[in-house]
Amino acid sequence: MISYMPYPVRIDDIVVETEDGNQKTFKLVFEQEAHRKAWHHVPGQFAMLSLAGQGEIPIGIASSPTEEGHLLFTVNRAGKVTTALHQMNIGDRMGVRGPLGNGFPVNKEMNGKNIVIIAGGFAVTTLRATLISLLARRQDYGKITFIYGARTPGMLLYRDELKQWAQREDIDLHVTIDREAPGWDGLVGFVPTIAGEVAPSAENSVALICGPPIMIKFTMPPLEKIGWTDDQVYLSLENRMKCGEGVCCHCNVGPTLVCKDGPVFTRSQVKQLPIEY
Amino acid sequence: MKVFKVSSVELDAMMQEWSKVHRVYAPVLAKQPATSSDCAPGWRRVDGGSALTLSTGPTPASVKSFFFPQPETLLTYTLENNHPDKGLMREPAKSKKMQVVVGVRPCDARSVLLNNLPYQEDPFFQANRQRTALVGFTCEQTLSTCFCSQMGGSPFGSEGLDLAFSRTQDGFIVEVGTAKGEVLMAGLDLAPAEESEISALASRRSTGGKADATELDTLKGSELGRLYDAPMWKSLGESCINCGACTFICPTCYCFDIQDEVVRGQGRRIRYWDSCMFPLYSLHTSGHNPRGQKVQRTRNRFLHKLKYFPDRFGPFSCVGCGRCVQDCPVNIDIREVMSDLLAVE
Amino acid sequence: MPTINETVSEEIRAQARKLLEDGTVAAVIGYGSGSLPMTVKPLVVRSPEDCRKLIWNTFCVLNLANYLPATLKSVEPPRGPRDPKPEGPLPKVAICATGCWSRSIVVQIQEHQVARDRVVVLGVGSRGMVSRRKVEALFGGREILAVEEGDHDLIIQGADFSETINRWDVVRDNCQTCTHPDPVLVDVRIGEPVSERKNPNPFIQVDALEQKSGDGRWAWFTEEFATCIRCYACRNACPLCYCPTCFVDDAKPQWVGKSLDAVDTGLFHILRAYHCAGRCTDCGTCETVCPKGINMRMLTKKLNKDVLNLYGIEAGMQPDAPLPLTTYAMDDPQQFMANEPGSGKEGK
Amino acid sequence: MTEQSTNWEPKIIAFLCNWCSYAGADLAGVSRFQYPSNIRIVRVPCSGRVSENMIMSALKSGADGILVSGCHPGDCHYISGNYFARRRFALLSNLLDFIGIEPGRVNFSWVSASEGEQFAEVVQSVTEKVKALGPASRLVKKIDALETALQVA
Repeated sequence: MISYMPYPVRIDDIVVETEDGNQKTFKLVFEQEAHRKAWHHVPGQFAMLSLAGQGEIPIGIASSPTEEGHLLFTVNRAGKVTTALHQMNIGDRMGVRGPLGNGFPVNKEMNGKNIVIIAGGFAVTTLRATLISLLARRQDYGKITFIYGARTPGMLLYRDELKQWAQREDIDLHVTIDREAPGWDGLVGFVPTIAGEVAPSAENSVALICGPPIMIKFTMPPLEKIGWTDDQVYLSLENRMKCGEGVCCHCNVGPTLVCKDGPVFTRSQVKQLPIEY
Repeated sequence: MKVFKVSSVELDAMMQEWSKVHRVYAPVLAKQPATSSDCAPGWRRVDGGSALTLSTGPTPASVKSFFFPQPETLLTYTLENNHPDKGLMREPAKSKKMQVVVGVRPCDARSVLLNNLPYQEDPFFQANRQRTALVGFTCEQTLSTCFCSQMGGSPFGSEGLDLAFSRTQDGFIVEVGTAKGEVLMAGLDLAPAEESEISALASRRSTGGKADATELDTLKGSELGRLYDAPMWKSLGESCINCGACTFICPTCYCFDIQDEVVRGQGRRIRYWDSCMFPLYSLHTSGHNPRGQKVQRTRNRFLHKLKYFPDRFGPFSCVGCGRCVQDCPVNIDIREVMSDLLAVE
Repeated sequence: MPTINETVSEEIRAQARKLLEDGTVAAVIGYGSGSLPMTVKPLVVRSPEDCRKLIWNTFCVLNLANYLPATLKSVEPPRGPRDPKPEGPLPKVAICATGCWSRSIVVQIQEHQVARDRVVVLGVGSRGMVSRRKVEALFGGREILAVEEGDHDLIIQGADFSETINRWDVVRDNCQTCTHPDPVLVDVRIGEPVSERKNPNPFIQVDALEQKSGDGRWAWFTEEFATCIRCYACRNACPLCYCPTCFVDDAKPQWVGKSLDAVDTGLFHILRAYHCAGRCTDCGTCETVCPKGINMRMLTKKLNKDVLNLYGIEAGMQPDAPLPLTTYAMDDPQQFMANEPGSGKEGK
Repeated sequence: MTEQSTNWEPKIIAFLCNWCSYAGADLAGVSRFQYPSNIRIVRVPCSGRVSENMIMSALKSGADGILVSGCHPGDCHYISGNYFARRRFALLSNLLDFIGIEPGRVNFSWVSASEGEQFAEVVQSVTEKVKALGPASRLVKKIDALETALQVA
């Protein structure tokens, strides 16, 4: 049986991620030990954040399963629930229902492969979770390339971690911003351009791409040019959701339910669907 | 299966008996006056004295609301300041009291089985199913808008019914279909039906059967893209006004929305009927709407019933009750939509 | 001899074909035949060949003005949100309109939803449209399989009966009390004009309810709206309801709850009606399309009565005048004020 | 309404325009004019800003009475806001009466910035009216009632 009851959690920490203040990362800890033990997720899954009196919203899980004891969610202030969430304080009670969806195949198709992670803007959250997971079992994967772009340096998420990853030899990290900015000495240029330049050969590789539709659209041609096929590319869709359990029908794209069959699909799966996402 | 003989008088007495121990409901034929709110619109509580009257064709309101109440409280909580449980969700106690819905038609009984497919794992739907007994009446007459046999049902079908009454020359025969049906029949002193009556019903079933369902079944094999891109949707979407009348009167439309309601510090999370006909149904917070156009929403409803649902679960999500055909404000007729779809090259 | 509506149908088809053939309009909004007795399908015709599908009969109950803004948009050349407006005049659309529908078009023009110079009104004088619900009520549970329409009678046929009934008896309430059955905008006249009706009292149903006590009216209100299923057919069928986001869909703040709670349902109907104040032409579409037969028209009719009594305005009758709630007079009545009379400040 | 407890005090939501009635309320306070403490003031820029949605929302949320007050006709800070409001309120007031909301639940008044005493009088009279009517029940949303109805036994 599915349950609509969220696990009660407390906000343990709040980090303002971006310079405009619209992105905050919430660190949540379970109120009850049994719930903490019951929780198992894979990177790429999402959960319903539940605020009593406001409602529920589906948000990608930004923490890796290897970061035990707490959950991280990076939330953009946009609608009714997220606005209320942004006004909450450390110590406040809320709820988490999940984990929901399928997630990236970190222990399946991705095993033993070279991994290319391409992220644009706020969509980096579940890819952060993925990268941390991969690093925890670094020896199981080949080369790891992480490409991440944002509009300005101030709009990059997880800046401290980006610095740490940059130091590591075993990650090929490329962080880019759209236009030259004062104080920025890193890459400048759109994600598709950078991806075309630094992506490894398609052989024995898997790519995970999350970002605005326009970025995904322009990232594919340079990859295809060097031999990538649609089966190697994993995307994460999003649609309005209510139950997250495949019952309420809100997130359907043709016969597919994003919440249950997804949110992670290969690009060839996505191509079979009507454009209703 | 046990089959008994029941006269009209005995039927009334049976309802009386049931209403002493259970909640018994019957359809309202005319516009319903405001009654107690413990009952869905279109149904009334039977508490002795009132005889059952049925019209030809489906009941005015479907049985959907007994299984999928509008609204259903999923969770409750308090938001009172300084309350130790502030914001802590609680599940409301689910009622176990048996409710008996009398006067159900075979189409609606089948709709419960269809809705059960997506709701297999839903605790609320299943709890309601557990405690609801359906007492149905097969249709000796149908309306011109009825098309249950095209959808794989039958006017004489007993599928999904706990007790199925069928008219005979001098009353009814009743088939006891389930354990819940047994419970309702327990303690009643009824004569078994005669062999001739049982075989008469069987022969009606075999002649008025599911023969014409085969043609429509070819839709299930059709390639999605072909149906999706059919030119027919444009004119259909143009005349549709995107109200939710069809979805809300439909026994097999089962979408819901979830929302929090707070009144003076007391809150509840409810689910209530939603319709894919509404723009809000698919609207993203960013403002992007994957089905922002009327035609996309109209198409989604029909393809969900005739393609997406069968792809997932097998049968069509339509029982052919014809309510939408009768009540659509702009006369969008699903039978015409189906024949147009079959003609799509 | 053809009936009046057969002649009208013929004229609509001929005029629609002519307008489409000579390129005056890009589309014609009318009615096609329905799949059940006493039903019709709203139809947008875009080619002269399809004009044969157009019909006119006594069951044309949905206000076609509802389709006008969207159809006008659909005939414009496609362009992106940032593309400049195309040069030259945009294509026109023809629409069949009776008295109340043409008044709705006037309101749409007043509210800048529709450009007058892009609309060709095929004006049809209304002889009153029949309520399917009233006919069905006359026949109890017996199914009606065919209805034949004469000028003054309807022949109702079922599996085992055939009866002739008087047409006017089953005409919708709003048509029976209508005072302006002839269109106020006419570009192409269809059929004969229908003269203004001198009804003794167009607000007879409202008056009757007003006679009841406050408790009686509240009882009426709660009973009438108890069967509402919140399908919003009344809203969506209304040519005046074109807001991109309806107040019921607002989330921040949420004015009205969305489930079947009597208070929320009541608020929806009060506010919906109120939003039509001074704009409603009593076309009766809301009541007609309601799958539960709720008489929400009573609320708009009450508002129409007040607007007429207080401000002397009937919606859609004066294309050049402002709408009643977008204007004011210095000496508007204000007896409803708490400190009136007594404060003595108003007259200054 | 005999059963109501004698210490029941109504809650009245007052939408006061910033330029006249709110200032009038202020003056009433400064000038020590006594008026009942039943009102909860919502300051709005103009009586024309008060929409039917706000009034109905307040009723739904359990307000026993509503008072909307703005500048006297001719004195609107925005020239004509209160004239438009007057038409809308006239229609709303009639419509609410029509569906059986007790007259006196929803009240409208004009109070200028210099009318502290009049403000106190208006609040006094509105409070008395609402007290006479008793607690609001019509169009007041109740969750508990619904809950019991649905949680059948």
